[in-house]
Amino acid sequence: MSDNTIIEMRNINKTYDNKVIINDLNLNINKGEFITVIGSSGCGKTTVLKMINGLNTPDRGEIFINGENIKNENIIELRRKIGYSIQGTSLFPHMTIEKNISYVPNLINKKDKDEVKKSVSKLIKVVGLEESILNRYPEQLSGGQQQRVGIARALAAQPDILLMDEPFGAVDEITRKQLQDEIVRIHKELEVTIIFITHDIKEALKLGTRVLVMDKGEIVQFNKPEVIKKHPANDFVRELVL
Amino acid sequence: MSDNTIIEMRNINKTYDNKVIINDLNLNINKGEFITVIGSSGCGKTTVLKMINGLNTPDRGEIFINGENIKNENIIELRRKIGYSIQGTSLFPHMTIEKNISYVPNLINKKDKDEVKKSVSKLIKVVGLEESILNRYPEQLSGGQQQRVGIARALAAQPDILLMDEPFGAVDEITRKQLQDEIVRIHKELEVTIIFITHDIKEALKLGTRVLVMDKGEIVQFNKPEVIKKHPANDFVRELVL
Amino acid sequence: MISQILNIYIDRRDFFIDLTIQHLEISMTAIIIAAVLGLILGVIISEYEKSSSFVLGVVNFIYTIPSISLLGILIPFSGIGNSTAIIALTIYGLLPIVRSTYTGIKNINPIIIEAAEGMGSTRFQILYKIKLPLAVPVIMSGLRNMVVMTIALAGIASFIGAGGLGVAIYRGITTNNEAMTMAGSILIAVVALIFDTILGIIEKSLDKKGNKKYKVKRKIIYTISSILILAIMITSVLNIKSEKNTIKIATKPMTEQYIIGEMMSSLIENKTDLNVELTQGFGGGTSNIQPAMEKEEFDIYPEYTGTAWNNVLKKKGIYNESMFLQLQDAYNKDYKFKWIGMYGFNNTYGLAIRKEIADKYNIKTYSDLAKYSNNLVFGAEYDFYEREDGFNDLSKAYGLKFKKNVELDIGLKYKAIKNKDIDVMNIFTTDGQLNTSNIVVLKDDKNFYPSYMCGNVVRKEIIENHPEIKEVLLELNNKIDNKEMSKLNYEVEVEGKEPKVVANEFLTERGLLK
Amino acid sequence: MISQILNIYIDRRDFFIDLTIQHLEISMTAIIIAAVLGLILGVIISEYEKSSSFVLGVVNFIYTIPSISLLGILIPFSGIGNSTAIIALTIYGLLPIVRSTYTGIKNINPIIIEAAEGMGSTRFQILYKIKLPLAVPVIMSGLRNMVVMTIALAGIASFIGAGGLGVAIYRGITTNNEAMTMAGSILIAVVALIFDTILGIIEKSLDKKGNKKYKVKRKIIYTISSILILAIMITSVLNIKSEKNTIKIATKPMTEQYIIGEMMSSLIENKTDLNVELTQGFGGGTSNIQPAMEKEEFDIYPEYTGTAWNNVLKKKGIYNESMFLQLQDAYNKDYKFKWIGMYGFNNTYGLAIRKEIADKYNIKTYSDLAKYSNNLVFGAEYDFYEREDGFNDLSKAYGLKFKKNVELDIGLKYKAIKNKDIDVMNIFTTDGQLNTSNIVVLKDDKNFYPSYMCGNVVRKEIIENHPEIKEVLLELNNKIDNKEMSKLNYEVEVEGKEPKVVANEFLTERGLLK
Ligand SMILES: Nc1ncnc2c1ncn2[C@@H]1O[C@H](COP(=O)(O)OP(=O)(O)OP(=O)(O)O)[C@@H](O)[C@H]1O
Ligand SMILES: Nc1ncnc2c1ncn2[C@@H]1O[C@H](COP(=O)(O)OP(=O)(O)OP(=O)(O)O)[C@@H](O)[C@H]1O
Ligand SMILES: [Mg+2]
Ligand SMILES: [Mg+2]
Repeated sequence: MSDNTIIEMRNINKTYDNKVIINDLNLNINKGEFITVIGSSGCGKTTVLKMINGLNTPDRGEIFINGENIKNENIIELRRKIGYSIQGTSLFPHMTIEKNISYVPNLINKKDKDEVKKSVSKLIKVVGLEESILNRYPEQLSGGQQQRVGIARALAAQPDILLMDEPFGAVDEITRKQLQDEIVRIHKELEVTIIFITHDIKEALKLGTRVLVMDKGEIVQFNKPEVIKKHPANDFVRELVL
Repeated sequence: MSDNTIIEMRNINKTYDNKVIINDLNLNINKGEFITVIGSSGCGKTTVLKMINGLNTPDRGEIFINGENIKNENIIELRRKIGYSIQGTSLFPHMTIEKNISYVPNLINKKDKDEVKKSVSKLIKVVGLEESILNRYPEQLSGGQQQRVGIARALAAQPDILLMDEPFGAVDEITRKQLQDEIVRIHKELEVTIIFITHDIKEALKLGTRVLVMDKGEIVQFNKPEVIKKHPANDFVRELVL
Repeated sequence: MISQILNIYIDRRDFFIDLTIQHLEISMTAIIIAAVLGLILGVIISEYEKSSSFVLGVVNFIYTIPSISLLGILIPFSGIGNSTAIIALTIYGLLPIVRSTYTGIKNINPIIIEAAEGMGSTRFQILYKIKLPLAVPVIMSGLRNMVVMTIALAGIASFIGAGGLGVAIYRGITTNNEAMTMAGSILIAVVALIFDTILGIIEKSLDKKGNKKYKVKRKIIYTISSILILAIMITSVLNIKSEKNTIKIATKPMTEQYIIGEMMSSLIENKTDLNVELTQGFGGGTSNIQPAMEKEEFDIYPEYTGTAWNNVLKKKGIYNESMFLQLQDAYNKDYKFKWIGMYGFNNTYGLAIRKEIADKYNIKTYSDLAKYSNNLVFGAEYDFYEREDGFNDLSKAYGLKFKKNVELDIGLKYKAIKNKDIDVMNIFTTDGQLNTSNIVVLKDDKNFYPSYMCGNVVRKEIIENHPEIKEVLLELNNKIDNKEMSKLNYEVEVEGKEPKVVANEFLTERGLLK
Repeated sequence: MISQILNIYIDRRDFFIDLTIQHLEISMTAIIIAAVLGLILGVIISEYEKSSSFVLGVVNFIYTIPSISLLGILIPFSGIGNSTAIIALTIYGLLPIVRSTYTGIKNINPIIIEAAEGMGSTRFQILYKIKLPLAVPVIMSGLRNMVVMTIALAGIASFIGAGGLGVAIYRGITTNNEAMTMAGSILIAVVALIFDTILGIIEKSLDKKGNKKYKVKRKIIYTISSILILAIMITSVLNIKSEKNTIKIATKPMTEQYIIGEMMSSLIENKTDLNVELTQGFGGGTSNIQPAMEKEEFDIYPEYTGTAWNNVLKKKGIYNESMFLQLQDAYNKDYKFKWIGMYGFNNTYGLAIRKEIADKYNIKTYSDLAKYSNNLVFGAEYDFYEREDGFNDLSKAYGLKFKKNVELDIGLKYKAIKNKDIDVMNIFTTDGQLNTSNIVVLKDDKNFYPSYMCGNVVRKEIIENHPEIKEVLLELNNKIDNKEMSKLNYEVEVEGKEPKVVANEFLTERGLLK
């Protein structure tokens, strides 16, 4: 483990109903990396992601963030530094879009309401939506619009770590390209560490500084996109990059 | 309107909060077609789709199915012949996966329980899931698994028309390819008419007998995939097919 | 205190077991009906939103009716006893269950309902496959509240003779027996908690995540509760059966009726194989007993001819005994009731005068009285002066004009006449106090007051099934005149004897009982 | 009926307005407290799941306590009047609100809560930003039930002198005035429906989809309800303020105390600038008034020295007036109360004998009586024979041995002695009926019975703040002896005069009032 490591997972195991979901998983992620995660549906990607912000706890194994075991950390403080864009969409149904996006800043009790407002306006544009929807409620948005609000909400925390679970799954290709560009820009500008689950291998290879390929609860390959492309670890990866 | 027309939409208009969403839309779909719909997020695809099974009613305009205005039809009977796979997932949270899939057959009161059971077993395999999950509840599945259960539920009705709203958005590429093959097979075997919303232009071009490109509540182009590829109607379509 | 309560439980075990069973019967029945009805209403107003404010308003409104008033309103319709108690409890139980059903259904994620709609479910299918199951937690919360409330409230059943643990509580309160009150309250609380716990387990087992452990528990609970409900139903049915050979006698809340009731009861039980269920002092008198007779809840009760004429048959005019055949005919025709056994006394309104004065002026009748009335002081309660057929009409009829008219509390009249504060007063002709007082009852020589001869009203069916009853009732025919009745009343009211004792002494004395 | 009710409203407008305001005050306060407390409890048990069955069990349990018992339990702690009524209503109100809060929170889609957790919300933030807003529909459903229930139940406030519309209902029931009962019930229903409607509108305006139309309505409703709540609070505060110059007098439920209370009240209001709030016939007598005095809920009440000695100071032994200084000292020390103004009568137990016999044998004292007792019939109520210091001790002390001992109802004793059914009986020395009866009260020559001289117990603070009161109270010092008191009692009890009238006639006669 180098000094640069921001997230480390050691010997993680997780079982549901006697079925092993995650089997002895080990993972090291460095500060400022952009990790894309790809793998078959139901292989355990979301499970691993949720472990990082403590929404899910492994049956066995340890997780360290910035070298501290998260068991011993103030999980609330930790989570506020971790942006989380949830698979599917779980916007807060009783809040307007504006309230949804400013949820974390309001949690931290930023006194400067104007600033929060300004940053919300900025974020809504970052995800390609119009300011006019800020006063609407989630159910009044289309699926893709909701998903993008979820991304904006995750970004609003100005987090050190950004967990994104299939964030662009419900948007069209054109918007997707814009969003990809935005996320790359954000990654560079803010030097945030990103873990990004996607089913689009092109997206994974394009965005990731390293790509994590999972299958059946295990890491099949974890390497730079070029390496993945050139030297797929096994048939599963080979079929993926085809 | 030819005899072969199964769905016809005439001069459809829809407005939300004084904002025009769908603007004078006209559409003819023939029996047995596989229409793929593609368009920017929030352009009105889901809105149009829901109009076909009456979940959404246009402010102006008429919709005909098999030549009958749906206003005058028994909407319940009609819907039972229309399979509907919903954007995102809205499985019934209080029912097991098995109950979810057999929901429509049970509605129609198929007495032969064994037959329903058999078809559920078949369907769960069609969407690439194991029979062992049949006794689980939706919240115990991964996002992609839930989505596939939703597809199985839509297929279980053995419908004449299948409305699919981004059905493969949350599954990995490999599973997606399998699902695409399955849906093509089903389309051919059962001669069902399919309307299929997707954000993946490759998917749209691959699956569709005709591709409907929408933008800002209007139909930009509606034609065979080859035509779309070769003669994009405008810059929006051109950028899409790039 | 605790040991006192425990002692009460031990000493009066059967009493409390009976009360608890009654309490369970009443509250469970009300709970089941209110739950079903409330669920239906709740569903209706969630489906037909427009009706919701009306229905909820009505349910709210009836909830605010004080229990005593509600019981009063119900008795004319549903008689006394269990059914009225159950109806009242059901009515009060509606509010929580209707609103929670409504809220539970309205609170469901509309996306899920839309999905079910899109799949071609009928309205009814959406309701019972989607809405109701998803509303279960909220409905159960209302149901559990309702169960506790109903069990607590079922104490009011005791007000109308339907039994239940309220009997212990209110008996404790009125006799200042705190331990008794506590004993009753604690049992109610225990019953409520047991039912709430059972519902809690049922609720958990209904939970979708229901794992196997609960499925077993659920089976156990269902079995237990089915057995319980069955048991309650069987007991109720048995109760009805056991009544086959029981004659149900009611009396009005008047001393003389208590005594007569005991007489009848003793005679029937001694001279026939029948059992008697005697409901003494039934609240509301004729206006509540008559409907109960029609409902066959009672078989026999002592009535007065004048009351029967005016209040039951609703005839106008003043009744006198020459009209008795007419009265009997009407009873036969309208109600299939017979008049069997006239006791011989006439409990009507009357005037009494101090013996001294009567002797002095030789006053025997109302007309005699009129001659001297301007020298005399008249006393009566407030009501008498106010009533339509009261003082004014009487005065006119006989030309009475007293020196002074005093308004007196009804309880103080006899005292006042003894004190010579008044000379003449209104009375009832069988008043117990007439027996000893130095006063004379005058004759209503113009028949101003109706005749109120006392006799038994009997359901014909009873006589047909048990002809021996007729004989027994006739044994008392003309056996008690006004003097005798007044004497018997005195024994109870002034000497403080039990009506039963007075009745049996009388019967033995007359050789009717050995 | 309807026109009767309308007439009652018109005739007794002020009465009903007062009752309605009282009703609102009590029920609104209880509703607010129960809502806040219930919400807190509901939140706690939803957060600390383990506590839920215990808390819900307790809430269920207290709900099942019958209201009369609950009030009885509360009076020793919170005295009488509003606070006890409010506490009782609050306790009953908890059940619906606790459970609906709990259910509402538990019923929230866990995915949404997980999202909020993942965002780093603290437990409290999740609670008030996510859980509570999303639980609003279910909580409101419980709240609305609770509001209707509390307003309906607030009728019980009338049991303990806290007023409210229950006064009309129960007055109607006890005096058989159906229109009055209905008038009260209808007002309660109307109040309940109004509040439910207001809550309904508030609920709609809280709905997230709240569009502009509702936002306006919401503002209106908030304003109205804030004004209402404020108004109620201000009235309460004013009530308290206006009490600053009000002397609160309590009396026990005895005729003579009613009369004395009216006397004091008349004198104080006539001779000082102070107002008097007179609470007549306070239930429970000393045992409830004494604690209320300690709580400064009352300032003055008439007490008897013997009662004070044994029941308030809890001293053993028999009190006689040589111990009056000791009594005063103890009051001064233990309670900061003073005894001011001894009326002069001694309402103690006594024996009375028919004058005829007294004259015949020249019986004046209990000892005289003992000599002839074996020729005489003694009458007393059941209690007297049973009580420890009753018949047995008395007989021993004086060597009494009657020919016969008769058990009599307390209400019939005087009648019996007049009828010569008995010769001697126990009495209270100020009984109104002593006044006219042909009987003589004997002298307790061995001081068997304690002395019960009547005087005013006054809170010292009141005398310090209003020295003029002392003078007024002393004006009645030694003005009423046993005979006089007995006569005044007679006027009320037998002649049916109002205590106020009797009191004022007495004061005028004595020149104390003009
Ligand atoms: N209830 C509503 N109130 C107001 N606007 C709405 C409502 N429902 C949908 N809209 C708007 O209507 C437009 C069309 O929505 P629709 O769901 O049809 O989009 P879509 O094409 O399916 O988008 P996506 O690809 O993101 O699912 C969107 O801009 C959305 O914001
Ligand atoms: N509560 C649960 N009980 C039982 N099994 C569960 C539960 N939650 C998740 N699983 C199983 O764990 C596995 C991993 O789920 P996870 O959500 O991590 O998958 P994923 O990789 O994110 O899949 P997807 O790409 O479809 O989102 C799945 O097979 C799922 O069925
Ligand atoms: Mg996932
Ligand atoms: Mg859509």
